[in-house]
Amino acid sequence: MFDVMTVRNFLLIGCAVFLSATIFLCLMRAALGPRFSDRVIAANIIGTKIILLIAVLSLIIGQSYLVDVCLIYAVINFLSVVVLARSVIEKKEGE
Amino acid sequence: MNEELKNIWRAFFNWVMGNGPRPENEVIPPEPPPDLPFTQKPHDKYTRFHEATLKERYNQWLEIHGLHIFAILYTGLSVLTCIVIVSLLLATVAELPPFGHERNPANNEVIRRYVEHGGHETGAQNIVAGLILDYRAFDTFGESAVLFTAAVSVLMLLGASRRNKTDTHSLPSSNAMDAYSIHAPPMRHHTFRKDDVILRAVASLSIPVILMMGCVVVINGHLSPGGGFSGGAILSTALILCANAYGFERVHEFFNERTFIVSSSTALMIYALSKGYSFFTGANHIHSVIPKGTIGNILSGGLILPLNICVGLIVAGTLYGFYALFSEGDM
Amino acid sequence: MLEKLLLNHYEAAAVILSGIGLTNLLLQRNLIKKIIGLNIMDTAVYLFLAAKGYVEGRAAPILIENGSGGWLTSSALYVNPVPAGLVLTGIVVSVSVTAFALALTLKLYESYGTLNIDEALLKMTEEQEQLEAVIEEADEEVLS
Amino acid sequence: MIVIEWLLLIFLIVCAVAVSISKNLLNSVIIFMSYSLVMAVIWVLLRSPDLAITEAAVGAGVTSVLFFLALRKIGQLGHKDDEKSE
Amino acid sequence: MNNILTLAPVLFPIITGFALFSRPIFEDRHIYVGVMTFATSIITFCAAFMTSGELITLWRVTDSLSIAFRLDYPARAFSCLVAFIWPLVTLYAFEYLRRRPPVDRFYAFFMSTFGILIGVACAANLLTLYLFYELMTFMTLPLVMHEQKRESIRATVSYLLYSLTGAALALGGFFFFQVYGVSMDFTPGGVLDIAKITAGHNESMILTVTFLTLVGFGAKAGIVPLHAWLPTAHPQAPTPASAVLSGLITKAGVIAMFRVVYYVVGAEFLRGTWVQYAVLGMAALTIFTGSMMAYIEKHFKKRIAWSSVSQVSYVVFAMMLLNADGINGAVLQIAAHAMSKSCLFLSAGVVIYCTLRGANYHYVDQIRGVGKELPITMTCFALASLSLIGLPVTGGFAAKWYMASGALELGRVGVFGVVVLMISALLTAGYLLPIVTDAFFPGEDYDYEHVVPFKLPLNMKLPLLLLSAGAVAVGLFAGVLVNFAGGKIISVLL
Amino acid sequence: MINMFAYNIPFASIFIMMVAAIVTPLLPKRSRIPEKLSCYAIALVAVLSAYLLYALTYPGQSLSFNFPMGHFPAPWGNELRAGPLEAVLSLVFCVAMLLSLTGNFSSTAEDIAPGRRQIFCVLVNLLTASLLALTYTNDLFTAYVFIEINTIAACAIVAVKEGAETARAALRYLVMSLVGSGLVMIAICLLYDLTGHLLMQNMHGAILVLVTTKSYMIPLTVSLALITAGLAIKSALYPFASWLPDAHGTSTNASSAILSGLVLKGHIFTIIKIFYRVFGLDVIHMLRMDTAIFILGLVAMIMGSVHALRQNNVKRMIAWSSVAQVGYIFLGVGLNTTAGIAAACLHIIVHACVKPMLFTAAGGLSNAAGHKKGLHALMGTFYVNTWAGLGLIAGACSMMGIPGFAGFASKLSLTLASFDSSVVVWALAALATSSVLNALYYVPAVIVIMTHHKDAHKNFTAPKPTKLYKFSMFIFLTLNFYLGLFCVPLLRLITRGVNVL
Repeated sequence: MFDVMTVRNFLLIGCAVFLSATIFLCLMRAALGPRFSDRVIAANIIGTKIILLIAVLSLIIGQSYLVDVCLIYAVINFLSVVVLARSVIEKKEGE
Repeated sequence: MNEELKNIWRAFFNWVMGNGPRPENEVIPPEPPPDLPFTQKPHDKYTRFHEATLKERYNQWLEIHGLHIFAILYTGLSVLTCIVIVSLLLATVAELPPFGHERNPANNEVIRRYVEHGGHETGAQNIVAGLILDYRAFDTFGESAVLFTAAVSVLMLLGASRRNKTDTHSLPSSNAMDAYSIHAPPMRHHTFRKDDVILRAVASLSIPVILMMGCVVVINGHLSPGGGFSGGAILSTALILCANAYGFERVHEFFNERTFIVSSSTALMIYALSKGYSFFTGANHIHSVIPKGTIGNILSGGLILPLNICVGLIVAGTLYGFYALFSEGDM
Repeated sequence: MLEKLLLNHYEAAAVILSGIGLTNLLLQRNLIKKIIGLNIMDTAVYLFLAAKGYVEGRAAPILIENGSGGWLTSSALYVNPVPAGLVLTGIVVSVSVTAFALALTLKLYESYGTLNIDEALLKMTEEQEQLEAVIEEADEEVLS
Repeated sequence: MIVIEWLLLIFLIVCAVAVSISKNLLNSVIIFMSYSLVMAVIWVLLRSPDLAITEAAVGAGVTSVLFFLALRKIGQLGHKDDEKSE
Repeated sequence: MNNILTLAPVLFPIITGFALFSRPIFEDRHIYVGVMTFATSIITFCAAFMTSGELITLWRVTDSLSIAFRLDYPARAFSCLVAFIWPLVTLYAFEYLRRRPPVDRFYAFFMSTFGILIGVACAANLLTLYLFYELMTFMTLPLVMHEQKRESIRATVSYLLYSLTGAALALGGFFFFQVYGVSMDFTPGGVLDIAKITAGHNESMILTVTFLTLVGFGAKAGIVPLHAWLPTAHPQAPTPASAVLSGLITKAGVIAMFRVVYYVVGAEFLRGTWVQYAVLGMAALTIFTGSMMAYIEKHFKKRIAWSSVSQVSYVVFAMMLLNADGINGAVLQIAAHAMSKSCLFLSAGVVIYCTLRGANYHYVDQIRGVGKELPITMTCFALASLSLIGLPVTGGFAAKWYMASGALELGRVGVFGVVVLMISALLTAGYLLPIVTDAFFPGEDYDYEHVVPFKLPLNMKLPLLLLSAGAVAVGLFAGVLVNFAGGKIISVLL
Repeated sequence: MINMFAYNIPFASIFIMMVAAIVTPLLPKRSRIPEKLSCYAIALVAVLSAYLLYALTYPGQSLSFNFPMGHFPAPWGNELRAGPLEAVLSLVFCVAMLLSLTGNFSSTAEDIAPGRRQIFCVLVNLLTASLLALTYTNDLFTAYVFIEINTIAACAIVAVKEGAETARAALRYLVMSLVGSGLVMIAICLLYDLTGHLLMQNMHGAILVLVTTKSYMIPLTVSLALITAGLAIKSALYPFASWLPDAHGTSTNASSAILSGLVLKGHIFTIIKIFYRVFGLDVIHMLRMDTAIFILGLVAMIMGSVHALRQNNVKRMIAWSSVAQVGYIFLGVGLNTTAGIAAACLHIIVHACVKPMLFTAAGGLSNAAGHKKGLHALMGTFYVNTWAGLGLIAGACSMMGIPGFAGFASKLSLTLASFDSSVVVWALAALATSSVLNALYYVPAVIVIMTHHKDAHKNFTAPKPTKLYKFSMFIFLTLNFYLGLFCVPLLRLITRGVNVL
């Protein structure tokens, strides 16, 4: 009844559901967040959650190439946050 | 009412009389200056907005009377349009074949052929790569052309702006419009700080990795997910990161506008020629000399690998070009 | 109808999204938001298309080795690859269009100092009026 | 699995609506960025890894960067409301 | 040779007219224009008397549509009339336009209008007719707006609007006739495919279309619903242009209606239908309105223009009687009215031209005593007026005589028509004769001392004399014309 | 079978233009070489298309053929399809494009900064390539991709002239076009889902099956409506035409000529192909789309002219007149018969020849008036630039439908086509009204330019029109008369083309 695979699948799907549910909280912070840094960090966390979610999904679906997608994601998410942060910092310095 | 009736009668009479004799007591308006036919003299402010639609006049009216009513109405209209479109489309969707069902009309003999024979017909393990670069290569060629068009257009719009400021070439018809650049707040031209230690450290570590990853995605395009486009985008990411960490000058040492144009055009040219060869031989039933290779090897898939590399080059250049043009107005 | 919509939940969501995107594209007054609306609409359409290619229980269209050096090529194993191909093309198109539209927006802002196309029109019309008045005066001077 | 699908789809719709009604442009762009991020998961769920990679590189990366740069050029970054509490 | 001679009167003046735009070749405008106009007239007369009336196809647009000409008898008669009046008016224009540039443009369009008018007359099918009809509108626009004043441009635009509306109606008819006709070439008795029409029960539709076409072509002739441009546009044109506009170009509309009634639809098809009575009624209404408005009008040229509205409708009225006497009357009226109306306008032009007192005579009450200064002019004016009124022996009388007798054949409707004719004749007398009497007998308080008879140049005098003589001569030789009409035109048509 | 050379022409013509576009950025800047390259490439394609037309109509040859793009035949790979109609259209497009370029050579040089001229040439080449691809393609998704190329290139070609006005116009144009292509994309997705094909013929077969079994009727209707609406926005059918006068009125003359004369036509021809080849006329009639198109065409014919009447700027006036002319074409399409579509195609050709001429003429005239575009400023310019004046007059006559000019031929065929249907009265009434309205704004313009005014241009020494300008105008005028006088063989050819479409 409780063989390992079932439990594993159950756990993985639970994780995935939990991750996707908490994305909403981050979205709320991104939308409402009074400070600029709140929004950026919220966006960044959403990215991180997505990376996790894809990793979990790659286990569920059982296809290894999804890990590539995770890697690429990590890079790109980093980049966009860097660009955004730098732009804002420069603006502050300009003033 | 009475006045209106009178007007109608007068109009009728004028018609019958062919704009005949004027009533004695009518005040003849002063003759406008002669020899200026077809000049419509401005009567009031609004007749001058020739092409202004009702909506725009309405906007002006609102600008005079405050925008609050307008904002409410506008939101209402948006929501209404949205609801109408969505409900129409939802009604359509409800009629469509069910999701994920294998008997749907889309899963027909075309798909079967792609999957069952795609491997040995194109030599690509990734069927999507085989599909877009061999079966339906013309679409993909068009897609690269779209990217090329956009790159050229953005280069034209943003790239020329700085140089033209110094250019003495003045346009005869646009001088009146130049006045606006005075009203507009000045565009911001930033210079990047170059002493960001953290970013530099991270960049020096990650840029080689990113470059390598981009190359892998490009080169393995026919074996695993990815391909020229996504790989190219990753390569451009490396360039963008480099520009961010070390400044544009560093990137310009090896990648400037001329390099961009030459590399993109050459890559696109190679793409076009190789695809042209393939189209030509295919349509005329000539045997193509390009070997397909064994599925699963790096050197397989016939033209797909070189095409992916070309696309990767184009995309990397173009996307970095977009970045440079948007942030600096120059490459 | 509702259960059919629930069955086609991807398509339904895609349609709602594209409706929102289209509305944004048409009725937003801010150009940046218009362009975001365009992107939403495009991705929604791609979502629709990709959902149409999905088949329950099948794998992504990358050939799988059968263990003896060959490849599994049964069409019952893989999802429909055509929508993926089309969407790939579409994504490139939408990036290009976005970049172009943003460039034009910057141009507009440079000239008018606004992101609202109607305000730009208003400004232009006022300027045009002044211009025409000047031209007319000049003409009349020449004529008289 | 279907729960995840539903959650993600609802997230997309919420994002789209939030983008439309948000007053701050930077906010819209950030929300749009998370929209693209989530879209990539949906591509994975629909068994299109090619699309997921492309969307990751393009939607989350290049498009957002372009939007940020455009906002920076027109001086819309760092809205006054944001700076109040800092 | 036959071909060339048929085409020459149409093409020669158009080509020579537009050659005027090429500046350096021709030094003296007047000699060139004069020679070319007279040459055209001679060519026209030659063509009218020497060709055999074959169908000459200039261009085949589609299998069934072509640009073709044929000098049949109505065409010959009208071409001769045009060729007689046009050189005279041109002669007059040399003097009149001396102080009103730009003459080049005027002559260029004036000459091409000559050719196009003949083209309208000898068009052999509806397409050619429509083409030349439209071209005539555009060629006469520069004539109307010659002065380039605000008023004249407004008049031009109104002229354009009415003419084009008319032409559009006619074009609709053209398409219908093409579908429901056996061929497009004008054939006496009509070209309609009666079998096809009766099979589809389309009679009433064809009647409606015919009516609309007639109304459309009637715009040029100033028939009632589309008449309002005429009293505005004609007075605005310089006098030579208004002379031909009123005298001849309004007749082009009549010719077009004539072709539609007798050569496309066929008199048989129309006789006794509501279309006939409706057009008759419109014509009668126009006759009455025109006379009445002329009676009220105080502006000199406008009064004559209103008179044209009325007089041209006589022709339409006569033509729509659909019997032999009617056609005789129409032929006579066309000739008589062309001569006398040109003469009236030219005289009016002379009066305006001679600014001896330092003021233009624009209104009829300013004209008092002009007869003392311009005796010859006012004599010609009187003669032409008498012809218009319909005094026996003059052309107008003969025309009205035939018209009345034709109308009486129709029974009760005809009697009503005759009554309208009588009233209109009285009104005509009422608005023309006072001018003459005022001019010659200005009354007791007139300052006879300072009258200096104006020496009229020969090239203004000659046209006046010839035209007024012609107006009388039409009456004197009415028999010849009637014989011609009876022998050559009516026998074919009815 | 058709000979090898002609068989490869459809592909070759697209390929030549693409290669020309790709090579152009590599050429030296600030020289005339890119422009010459574009002109020669377009001329070459025009010659090839003419040969293709000759080969296709040569007796004993098959009238149309399919050209697989690659090693895989019809339902698996992309495909081009060429018949007489496609050949004629590509010939006309190339000729009109070439003449628009050569005719406006000098004004282009004045309007466009030297650094941008090269890019202008790239865009023109891409535009030509996309038009040719839209003409020849037999695949709906390929059509979509090339529609996008067309959109970007067309907007960029508006913005190529520096200035605030053009940026605004281009942006407006872009937004409307994007709405259009979004709708087209949704419709293509729906159709793909219903049929499982993207190739037009296969789609047609699948749709016929759906219609006979009465399944999926709502999605079918919606997709047809969406695709029509999307392409109608792009081809400026009246209620969606508000972008057109801005875009066509502000850009440089060559761009206006190309946009008005050709780009709209590419989209309209795509609609025609979708109606005829994908759905089939019976299905269109069953889904009531023909009536909708017909009514919109009627409205466009009237309203376009009404708007044009109110314009004071000559280029805007001509631009609004394009809206009316597009209405004529849609009227023909809405008749939903072979004759109607043939008439619409004839009008496409006529308009593609006349409208560039009008824009070129207007450009020449406003040049002669010292770059002023107001109608009253053009007074007497006929005498400064006679060729431009002649062009405007001939164009005006053509638009009014004077027999002997190009416009009459298409009006005649439209009317004759409408006699087969029950809507003849409406069609006739609209044609008549629209002709009168056309005349009401074209004739005053003609009068103004022919009005002599001695002093108006004393201070301005207008440049003489160049030889190239005169030559292009001469060809334009010849084409105009040719279409007016020899329309019958052309119409016959088009009808044959429509029959095998």
